[in-house]
Amino acid sequence: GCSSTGSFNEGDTYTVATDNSYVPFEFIEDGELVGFDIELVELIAEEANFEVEFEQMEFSGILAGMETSRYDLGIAGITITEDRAENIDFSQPYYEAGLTLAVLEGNEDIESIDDLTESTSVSTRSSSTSQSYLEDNTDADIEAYPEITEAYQALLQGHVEAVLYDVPNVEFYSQSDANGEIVRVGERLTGEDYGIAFPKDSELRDVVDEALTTLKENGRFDELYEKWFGESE
Amino acid sequence: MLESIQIAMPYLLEGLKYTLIITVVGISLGCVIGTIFGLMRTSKSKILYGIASIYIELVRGTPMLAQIFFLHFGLPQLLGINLDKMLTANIIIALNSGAYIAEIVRGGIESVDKGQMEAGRSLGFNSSQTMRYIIWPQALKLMIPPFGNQFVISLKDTSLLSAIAVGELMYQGRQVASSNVIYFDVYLIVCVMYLMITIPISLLLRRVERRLERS
Amino acid sequence: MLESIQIAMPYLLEGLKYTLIITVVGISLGCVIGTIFGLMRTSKSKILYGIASIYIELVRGTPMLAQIFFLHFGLPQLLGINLDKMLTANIIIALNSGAYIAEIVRGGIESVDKGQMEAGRSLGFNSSQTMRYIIWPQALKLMIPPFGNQFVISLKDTSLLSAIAVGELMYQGRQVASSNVIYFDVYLIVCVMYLMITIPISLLLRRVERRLERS
Amino acid sequence: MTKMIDVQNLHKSFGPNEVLKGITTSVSEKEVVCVIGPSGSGKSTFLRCLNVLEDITEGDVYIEGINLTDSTTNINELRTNVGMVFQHFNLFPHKTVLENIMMAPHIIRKTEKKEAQEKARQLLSKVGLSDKESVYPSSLSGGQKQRVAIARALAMNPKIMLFDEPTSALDPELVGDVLEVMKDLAKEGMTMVVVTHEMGFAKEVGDRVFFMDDGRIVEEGSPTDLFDHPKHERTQAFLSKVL
Amino acid sequence: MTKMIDVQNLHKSFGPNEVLKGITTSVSEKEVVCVIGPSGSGKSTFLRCLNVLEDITEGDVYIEGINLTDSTTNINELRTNVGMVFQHFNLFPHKTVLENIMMAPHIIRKTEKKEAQEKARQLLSKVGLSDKESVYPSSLSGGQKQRVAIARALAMNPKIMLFDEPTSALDPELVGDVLEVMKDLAKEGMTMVVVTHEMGFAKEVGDRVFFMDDGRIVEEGSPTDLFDHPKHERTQAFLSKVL
Ligand SMILES: Nc1ncnc2c1ncn2[C@@H]1O[C@H](COP(=O)(O)OP(=O)(O)OP(=O)(O)O)[C@@H](O)[C@H]1O
Ligand SMILES: Nc1ncnc2c1ncn2[C@@H]1O[C@H](COP(=O)(O)OP(=O)(O)OP(=O)(O)O)[C@@H](O)[C@H]1O
Ligand SMILES: NC(=O)CC[C@H](N)C(=O)O
Ligand SMILES: [Mg+2]
Ligand SMILES: [Mg+2]
Repeated sequence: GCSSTGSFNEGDTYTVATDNSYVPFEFIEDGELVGFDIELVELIAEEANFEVEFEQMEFSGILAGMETSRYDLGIAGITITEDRAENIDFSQPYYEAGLTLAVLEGNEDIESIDDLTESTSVSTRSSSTSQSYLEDNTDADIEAYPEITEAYQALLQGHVEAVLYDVPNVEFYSQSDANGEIVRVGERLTGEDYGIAFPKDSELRDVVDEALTTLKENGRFDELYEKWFGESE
Repeated sequence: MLESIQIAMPYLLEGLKYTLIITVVGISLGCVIGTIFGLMRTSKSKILYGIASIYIELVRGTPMLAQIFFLHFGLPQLLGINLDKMLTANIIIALNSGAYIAEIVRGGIESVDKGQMEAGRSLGFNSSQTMRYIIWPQALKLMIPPFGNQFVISLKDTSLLSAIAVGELMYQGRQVASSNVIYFDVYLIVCVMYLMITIPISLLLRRVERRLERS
Repeated sequence: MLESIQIAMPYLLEGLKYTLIITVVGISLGCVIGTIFGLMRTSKSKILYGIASIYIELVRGTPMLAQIFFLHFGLPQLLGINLDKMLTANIIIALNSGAYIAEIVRGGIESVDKGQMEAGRSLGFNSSQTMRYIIWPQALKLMIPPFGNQFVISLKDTSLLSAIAVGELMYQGRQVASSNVIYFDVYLIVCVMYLMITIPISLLLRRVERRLERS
Repeated sequence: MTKMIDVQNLHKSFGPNEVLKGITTSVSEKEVVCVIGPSGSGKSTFLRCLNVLEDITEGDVYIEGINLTDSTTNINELRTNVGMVFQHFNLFPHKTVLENIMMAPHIIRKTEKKEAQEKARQLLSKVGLSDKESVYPSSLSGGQKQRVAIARALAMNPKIMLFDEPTSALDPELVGDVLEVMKDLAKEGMTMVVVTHEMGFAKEVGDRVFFMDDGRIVEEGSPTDLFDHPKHERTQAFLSKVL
Repeated sequence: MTKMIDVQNLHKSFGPNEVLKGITTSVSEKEVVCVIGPSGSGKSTFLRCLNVLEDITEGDVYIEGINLTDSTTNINELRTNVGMVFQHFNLFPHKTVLENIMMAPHIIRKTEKKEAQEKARQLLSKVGLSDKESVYPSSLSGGQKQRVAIARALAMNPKIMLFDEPTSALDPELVGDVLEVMKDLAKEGMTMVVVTHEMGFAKEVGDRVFFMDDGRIVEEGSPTDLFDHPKHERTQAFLSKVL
């Protein structure tokens, strides 16, 4: 059972809110939910001696689920931001990402974020840091889709001229599903540290944080990192 | 297309199962709610009538998607309780079908010829006996076509639950379509799967309606 | 709550504007479509009847959300053409309201007493004159209540367009709610805003209906 | 003669519209009263008040000495003593002919099913429809429906029968059978109040005729008196149009 | 005498159900024919075939020598020569009384509005309803409605008038006015076919009476012959019930 009070007991099962269309962190392959985040949480659970149960949902639902204490923890490449930290607790960072712009192969009009004008439409995902970035730093017309894959699809089909999203995801997606039809342009914008999310004042956070430290120290974290991303920098 | 079917079918069938479960459970509860509130809407008591009217207007006046988000994200924020997703799903379908079924019940009862009530009362039946033995059986028959229609509507309505990741047919379709980048094929298959349930129902209804008209 | 209103209102009002525009444009097109297909459904020609029936069954047998995804993601994938989002929005509302309005039109025409057609024909009106001068004006009157009802339904249906980021009321609500973490307040305000349009319409309809019943 | 029905200063309004404007009269046991009068004069309303199908606005109605307007009177009980036959039959379409007739005794009086059936069959044979017991009302002609409706009302052994234009929805050649059944009833001594346009029936069977106009009984008398020597000019005007 | 209506071996089926089983007869100019017979015998269907409101299954119907079943015949044109009055009036509820009457001449014959109005007013005064020209049908009594319906049919100057039980939906005291209007029409020399249960009218006004049963004209003759000395046993049986 999931304890809504945020207390921790060894051996209990905790519900993990996650995404399922965010390569390579959590996505579906051959019907299974797989990805770096998924394996990381499983490692942590093993280390800290608790069980996990995944629930897949829209990204905005994960954040809302944390804010309303609906789930025990959330992992979905969630960027740690000051705004979010007001309503959500985070573990220590476990991955450093950043945002990048992507356009269709052959588009020469947009080469950097500065080329986005009022008349450019850019798609991204609802409630993501990319959406806030676009709102705060550009005048572009933003289309925020519930799923990032739908945002890419909007680009592929010409509904929009660009997508703004997290670097690792753009790179993986453009190579895999988009067959190279989508390309990154411009430099990496802002740093993005991913953390595991918890409802405010959850006891689970310290437990997970501690396990994460252990995994980083004993090398199992690096092993996992290399499996998914190659040599760590 | 064949390949798409191969990839998508297992998920879609799983989704269909949930779609059907939620529809059937939701609409069964909706029948109970609808019967109660529908009877209240035919009641002479202004209070009962008023309560039923408020319920019906609130539900029918707001988009189901807004209700879903309100129930799933809004209420927990205020009350601190979280409803299970499947429970939310059933409540949403029950509340909505209930409001429409209430109007179907009211309509059915009001469509029974006034003379039936008078004939019953003049024989000495009291008003609840007249309702039970004379009005209700006839109203029930008139309610079959709109009820079938409501079943189709509720079935389609479950698709909105994909917004809160209830694993029904539409949700599975969205997931498969986007994770395999086969939008055309998958959404076509999804539509066909819905049609495979809705069309037979509506053909059946047409026949029932024609039979009712003749009698 | 006051603070929430302050934060959310500018966005929600912007959304409401789109909601109203899409509803009005969509349902206006829907009236044209509905009248044509509704007349086809009363036609003696099996072909016209058949075409209209297929359109109506397809639209009414599939969830609008599936249609939206099919039109927005599916068709472009196959055909390589892609529709402007607002155009998609209007097409979706027009196609759906059109199918329902077609049934309203058919129902309206069929509800006019058969004797009216006979009286017209026996005076020497040809069939299109009888339709135009005698049946249609009466049918139109009978169509007002279900049409008003359809307006409310279409208005609520626009909320589904939030799934493809059309900036109507529901979309704005979802954005504001999640970016400011005020789910309860925002979804409540969104519901109230819908109710502020739908309730007056349904009250008005109730009055029109009662007037029609009396006459 | 006992007064079966006694009406004292009966008023009935629908909202601001006064439809019965003070009716005082009585009907004795075994008497057959026919009520005639122009459309809208309140004939149906008068009849319906005798059975409390309409609430009484003012005045008193006594059935066998029991005051209908008394709040302690059990109206449902009382109605079982007063049978009513409507212009449009109002048979229960979801029940067979036999079920239509046995339903009230079975459910209200808790008569055993068998006994109720037997009684229903007797009544069906009385109205000449024994062969129709298991068909549904929709397959009967108008005249047959009305005879079943009469049998249904008789199943509760009422002491009074009220008829509201029982033949005016019937094709002319079907009227006779229904009137025949009603004449038999009258002969058996049933107390009857019949709203009707069938002057022939009124003359032959009626003990008394009421002429109603504008919510009042304008004139009453024996059929011969009233039809052949109407005193009131409104009666004369009406009869001149109808006869 | 010219034959206004000539019917040759008229058959009419609804699906497998043959309703008219071969009718051969004719109606002369200025003749008034009354059609009687039991319910379901095909009286309405016969009348409706004369106006092609029902497609004719077999046989021929000539109106003023023009064959209705001929595909070159302009049915709409022809219908303007044949007025029809229905049991349930079928007035146009969304038009005032005057508009009901002037509509057909104005739209079909393109008569000037003023002229059509004038004609309509004349007809209204003929049926005794001049004061009702600007009210809507819903506020008329049944008898008034039927008189407006007659005026409406007359507005096209038809040479033949068909009546389908014009008084059977009326309260008894309202029947007289309508029959009066019809008698006037007959006196003016209108060719009329009237399905009716009003035997008094048939006797007084009818030149000939048809008795229909089971889709055939079983017997025809002058009212006195047919009513007083019916030859056919089915006619006798019917009349014994109705008279
Ligand atoms: N439920 C009602 N509500 C309002 N007015 C009513 C109601 N029932 C009857 N009336 C009015 O009461 C008056 C008398 O009606 P009632 O039916 O008693 O007349 P009637 O003599 O039976 O006429 P008819 O011969 O047409 O049946 C009419 O003016 C009618 O409009
Ligand atoms: N449109 C129709 N479709 C099928 N059957 C019909 C139709 N119209 C009439 N009938 C049948 O044709 C037969 C004759 O009907 P019709 O209306 O001509 O009789 P009628 O003599 O006018 O009877 P009534 O006195 O009851 O008006 C009836 O059995 C009727 O059921
Ligand atoms: N799962 C995701 O789409 C991650 C989005 C992004 N890193 C954010 O936190 O906003
Ligand atoms: Mg009456
Ligand atoms: Mg007829």
